[in-house]
Amino acid sequence: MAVRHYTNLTIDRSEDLIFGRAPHPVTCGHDLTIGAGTVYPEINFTLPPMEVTESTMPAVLDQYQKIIDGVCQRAVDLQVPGLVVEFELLPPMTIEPAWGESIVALLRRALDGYHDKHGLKIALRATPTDVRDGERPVRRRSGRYWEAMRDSFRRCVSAGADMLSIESTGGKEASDDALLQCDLQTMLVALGVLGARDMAFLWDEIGEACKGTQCLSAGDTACGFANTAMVLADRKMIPKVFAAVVRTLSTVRTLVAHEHGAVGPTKDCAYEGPYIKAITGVPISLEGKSAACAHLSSIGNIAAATADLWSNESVQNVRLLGGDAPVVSLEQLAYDCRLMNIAAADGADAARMLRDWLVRSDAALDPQAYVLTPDNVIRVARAIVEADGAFARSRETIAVTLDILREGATDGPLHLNDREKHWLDMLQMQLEMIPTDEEAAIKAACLGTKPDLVPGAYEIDDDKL
Amino acid sequence: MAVRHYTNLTIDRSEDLIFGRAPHPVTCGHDLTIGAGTVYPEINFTLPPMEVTESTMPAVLDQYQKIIDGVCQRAVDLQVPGLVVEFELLPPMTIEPAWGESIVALLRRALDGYHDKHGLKIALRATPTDVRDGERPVRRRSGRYWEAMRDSFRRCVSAGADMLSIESTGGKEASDDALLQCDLQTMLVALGVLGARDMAFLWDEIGEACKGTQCLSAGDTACGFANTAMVLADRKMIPKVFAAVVRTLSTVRTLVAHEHGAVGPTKDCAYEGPYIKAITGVPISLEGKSAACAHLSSIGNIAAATADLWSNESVQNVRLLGGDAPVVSLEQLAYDCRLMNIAAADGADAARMLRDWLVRSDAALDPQAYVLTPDNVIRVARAIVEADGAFARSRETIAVTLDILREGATDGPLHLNDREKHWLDMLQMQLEMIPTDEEAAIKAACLGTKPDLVPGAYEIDDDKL
Amino acid sequence: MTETTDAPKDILANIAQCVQTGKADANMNIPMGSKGQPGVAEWVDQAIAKDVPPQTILAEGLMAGLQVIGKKFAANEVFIPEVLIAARAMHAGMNKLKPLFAEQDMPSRGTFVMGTVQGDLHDIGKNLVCMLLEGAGWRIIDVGVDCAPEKLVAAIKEHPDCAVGLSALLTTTMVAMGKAVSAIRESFPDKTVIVGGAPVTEEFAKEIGASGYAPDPSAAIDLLDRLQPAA
Amino acid sequence: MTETTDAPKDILANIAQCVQTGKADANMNIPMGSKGQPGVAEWVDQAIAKDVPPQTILAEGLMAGLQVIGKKFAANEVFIPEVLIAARAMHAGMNKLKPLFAEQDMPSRGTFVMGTVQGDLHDIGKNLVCMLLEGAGWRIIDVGVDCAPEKLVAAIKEHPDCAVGLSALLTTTMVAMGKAVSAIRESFPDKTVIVGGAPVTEEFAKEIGASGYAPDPSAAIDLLDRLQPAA
Ligand code: B12
Ligand code: B12
Repeated sequence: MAVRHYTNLTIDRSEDLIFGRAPHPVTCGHDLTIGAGTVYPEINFTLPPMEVTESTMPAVLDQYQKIIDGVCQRAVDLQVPGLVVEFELLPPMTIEPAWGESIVALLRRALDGYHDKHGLKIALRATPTDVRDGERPVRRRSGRYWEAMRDSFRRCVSAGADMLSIESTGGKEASDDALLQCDLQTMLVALGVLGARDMAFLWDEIGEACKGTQCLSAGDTACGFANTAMVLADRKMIPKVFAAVVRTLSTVRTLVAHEHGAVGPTKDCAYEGPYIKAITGVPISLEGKSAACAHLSSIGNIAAATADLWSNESVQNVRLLGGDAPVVSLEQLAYDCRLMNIAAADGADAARMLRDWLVRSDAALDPQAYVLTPDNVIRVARAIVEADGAFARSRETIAVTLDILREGATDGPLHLNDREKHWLDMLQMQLEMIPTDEEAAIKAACLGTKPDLVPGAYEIDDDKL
Repeated sequence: MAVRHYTNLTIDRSEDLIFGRAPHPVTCGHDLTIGAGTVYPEINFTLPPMEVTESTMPAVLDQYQKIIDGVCQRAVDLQVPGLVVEFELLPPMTIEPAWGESIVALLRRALDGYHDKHGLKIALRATPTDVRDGERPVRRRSGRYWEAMRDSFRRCVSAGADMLSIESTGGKEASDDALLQCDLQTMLVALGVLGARDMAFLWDEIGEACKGTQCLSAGDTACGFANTAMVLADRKMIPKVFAAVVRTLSTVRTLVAHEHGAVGPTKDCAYEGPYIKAITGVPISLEGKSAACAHLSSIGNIAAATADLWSNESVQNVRLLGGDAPVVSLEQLAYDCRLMNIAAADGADAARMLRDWLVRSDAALDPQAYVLTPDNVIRVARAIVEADGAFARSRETIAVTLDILREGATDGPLHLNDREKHWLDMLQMQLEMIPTDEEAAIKAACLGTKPDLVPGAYEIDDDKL
Repeated sequence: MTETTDAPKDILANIAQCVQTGKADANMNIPMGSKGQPGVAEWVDQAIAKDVPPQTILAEGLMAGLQVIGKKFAANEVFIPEVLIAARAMHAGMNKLKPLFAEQDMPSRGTFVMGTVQGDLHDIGKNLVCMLLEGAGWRIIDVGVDCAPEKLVAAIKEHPDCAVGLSALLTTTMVAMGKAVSAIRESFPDKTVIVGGAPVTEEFAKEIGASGYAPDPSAAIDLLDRLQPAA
Repeated sequence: MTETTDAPKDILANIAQCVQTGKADANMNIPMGSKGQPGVAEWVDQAIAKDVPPQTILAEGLMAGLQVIGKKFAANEVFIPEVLIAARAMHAGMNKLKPLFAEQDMPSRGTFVMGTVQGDLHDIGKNLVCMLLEGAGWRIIDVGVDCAPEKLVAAIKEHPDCAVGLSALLTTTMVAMGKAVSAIRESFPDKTVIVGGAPVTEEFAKEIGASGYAPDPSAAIDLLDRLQPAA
């Protein structure tokens, strides 16, 4: 597949980086155009405590049927201008691709019904699970788990998905420990070398699965890296400045999907989305305060500033006083979107005013929010496109992010406590110790000590470890 | 107790009716001033499925301890500028006043701790249950349930509540059926006669309980009337135009609390709050999209337009993927408030711009939202203060509300389908048939056919039925 | 309104139609302008005069009318007040039929004992379920709100063939619902007991040993048809 | 760092202190500028030379140091990387002590068998719990992720006096957690089995028959102290 190289920004002025508008909108599902001026809710949901097995599948299908009916009915009642439904497969539904397929088909039928009856503009995203680490060491490009994934891609598409996504985990064999140790060098290699190489492989496959179908090759997320860091930082287990660096760094990896054909909308939990939007111009999905049901965060408002879809990430189907949790989530998203769309209806300046409030409400309070201000997004994105190749880009991304944070904490509005400032210095030192040469950096990351890592899965010769 | 009569509006220009600012701010708890420019979250929570009995009380206390610790910790992490915690007693906690008292004391200790350790500005609202209809016919002013309530008021105050509220239900003996029948005449009598009289009695008592203490006599809500109507309308069981009329009508009843000394903040679920604010100038608590956990609604954004506290109404303590549901709610409220406060920091015009987006995002889509636009709030509030006495005010309120809805649907932006328009006409007809004389109206409402109603509880002689 | 002929079929159709519009009798002016025209009461009189069997009048006239309304309500095409008016019109017809059923009770789909559980005073939902089950032919014994288990058991003893419904609206009275089911099961192990109310779920119903759960009245009608099919 | 004297008391304090700062040995430059100064390894050597009993060195030097860090971590005063560095420094000392404990195992608070349940690959939480329990003196047998019940039972058979911990992060593997507890109970009815992970609650733990639930590692330490007090 042809690989596209981004050497310039598609959005190069921070004024133009705003919710609802992407330079390259996409159209899919029933009349849904994303990125052309309107922000739509993207609703996600998952099962309550229950097993997924052959024998529970009827009950599983029943759950999804009730959820989708509740959600779509509420969407009609609230007169949403459009809706994206995401179905994130759980591991057994990918390992047994027919199970995932049957749920996609069920959802498809429901969506068609609500479109036909109520004219609801609606589209379906399917997100198979990256189950390759079900066996360890992790082969990534072969074996029954990888075969199951490929089959799952195709079945989801043929059963009626309008967008295909994944939360891929290539490089995780090295990153889990690195996160806990705040080991920047290994994180760089995990994301900027291993992750990037795996993405190129994987997104060519996904592109193949979508080729010639109704289904968009949509986008990925570094959730398993950057959101793990975010959750750990939120629990005060690792420094927030480290989580902020992992976030921007993850852009380099996620961008590879778009170099390999992904057209958006990106995955909701990819907070690297804004950088991707600036670079590529594809529409992005994001989540913030109304995804608190799925994870707490310090970027509840700022995440909305540049979103084209606005998501709740995930909520299990439990009964709340107001109704089933997915319906409750849908309602919250719908109102959030209404506010953004009504401001945008007053013109670009008005929209920008709301955007800036969303930004300013969070930016000074947390480094993970601070790196997401439109100015900082453009600055990071520019550093990325100006460097060549994933490895060099990663190094540049870390450097510019540390600069942004230091400047923000010194002359700018960013509040960092002493422990965070200490870690900012530690990270700077770590960066300076990372070799500028890719092969040397790989060697220095001691990948040979990672028990689950198969070098060949990342095109690394054993002697280069 | 001296009764205050409102004959003028305290806020008489819709420009001045806005979130965060009330003409008469109140200060309570630990350094918390409400209505002086900042919108604070008001967090509410309730028990998951479990019994409240003597033997389960240790487990109940344990639940509240865990909830309050989770909520306060998250408030500190998110650096909220201040927080109100509401504890809404469940019936057994009011019927056994010592149980409610022990929970108030527990919460008080927790709040003090977070204030002392982290400087969190924080205050506690206690809301005993109106349990008088535990026995039927409902005596209202005597009997063991009423005595328990009086005791509960005093114990909540002495255990450390900073605000006392209630969701009182005087008049419910007549209103439940009337709601289902869409019987405007009986609703008027239930709210404007029975409800108003009961409020005068009840709020004198609450004023007594608060006199000379740290505790504010805060405010009431017509939840049992207008929110019942809202829920029924939301489920498409009664017309929305009827629910809208019941809402404005309920203002007359709730206002009586303030005539009898309540200083605010009003109760969160009182969507009549904006009218109350315009009339009296007290700060108000409201709930909208982030209260979807407690009930769905069609006023998710517009409710925020004039709020001084922003609440989730209630969520049971269940585990969501992101954490315990009360913590999730707190986070959502905190971000909503951040947005309002940052806009207000840009000045009055900026705040008004955000307010107007909140208003416009909902107003045209539902009559219950439409009656809440600042212009319509002022118009209804003015009709109320210009009439004399609860009965006359009620009639005027209905008349002006129907005018507003008709004008909105004819020349304005309000969308009403044919069934709703039909009911608008029906309600107009009903209004015209309601006697202009209070005694005649009482007679016409056939209160004698209500099995649970004790006329003496409302100062009505049996021969006047 | 259907063209007026004397054929019993048409009379039954007129009864059903009048039930739907809520026109109880000639005196009533609902729908507007219909004052003086025959309503349910008058059409039922005519049917009786034509020797239409009372069971048929009940089933194919009155019940048929209310069932149409019940379906429309389930489809959100009419509001509760419209259902209530129809129910009242049906009762006007029932009153005419009662004497014809002599001593024995009015024929019915079965008896349904319904209450809100102990500690819970919410009854709007319960009342709606009762109303629409009545429209589906069930004879309703409403035992009210705040029902101790003993009260429920006593009511069931009086109507041993009944099905039972329990309503709970508070998380803290869901436990009482469990206790009520256990108490009923002790005396009547195989009794059909269905449960509902906003916080109640299918899973919870299973957990407490209820026979089934329904989210709304029309689902309750279907559920009872499954659990306790008409004879 | 504490003033350097030769009193065994002071040597133990220095060991504890070096564990806390993560200074494993003299070669290490953590904290910055400390290269050449003695670290855990050197202080342990000194203690041994002074005939301080190895149990004392372990308990009052190494463990004491890590416990301070564990408490600081629980109070959000240090980050995980700082705990990890401390743990590594402690291990440097343990390696010196091992030969002194002759054949028998290093003394420990007890053995803890820990795994993530079947179908679940999340292990960050599990690993943290293991690490901090180790700091509290437990000997850890980590059976990894995606553990079938048989695998858990086999590990317990090897360590019959152990306590067990299970982790689950997915709503859909909570059921597997229930099955794991049942399987363990079948062979070891009274075994202490504690559970945790983001979706797990106290109530759920009761429901599946676990011995207890803890939301985080420090609560897990307390919980085990209650359920299985030190001898
Ligand atoms: C990191 C992460 C991952 C990483 C895991 C890396 C790893 N090596 O563990 C990766 C990317 C691989 C991953 C994969 C998946 N994940 Co995941 N993941 C997370 C995330 C973001 C954080 C989990 C975490 O590490 N937290 C930090 C640690 C420190 O906290 P903890 O695990 O809760 O542990 C603490 C306590 O719970 C306790 N504890 C834990 N275990 C035990 C045991 C005992 C005995 C005791 C006493 C205490 C205890 O102590 C720990 C320390 O304080 C959560 C989000 C969340 N809200 O939890 C989602 C989440 C759990 N994942 C989810 C999903 C859906 C998945 C995937 C299916 C695919 C996907 N789309 O990501 C796969 C499934 C893989 C599989 N088969 O298990 C969903 C689960 C939804 C559901 N239905 O339940 C979540 C909730 C995300 C979401 N909001 O949707 N995930
Ligand atoms: C109206 C109402 C009241 C009215 C009740 C009037 C009445 N006569 O029933 C009043 C004001 C009196 C009231 C009082 C209280 N309420 Co109330 N109330 C509500 C409200 C707003 C709507 C309930 C309702 O009538 N819905 C409309 C009907 C049609 O729906 P439904 O009841 O769900 O019934 C439908 C289905 O569930 C089903 N169904 C119902 N029962 C059954 C039975 C069977 C067998 C079947 C098959 C089906 C079925 O069919 C029905 C028709 O579709 C709810 C909010 C909500 N989200 O539910 C709160 C709510 C239930 N109340 C609440 C509370 C806290 C209270 C009070 C304690 C005090 C207070 N602060 O309001 C007291 C408690 C009194 C007591 N001891 O029970 C909380 C409960 C919280 C908790 N811990 O569980 C709620 C959820 C409000 C909230 N969000 O906080 N309440």
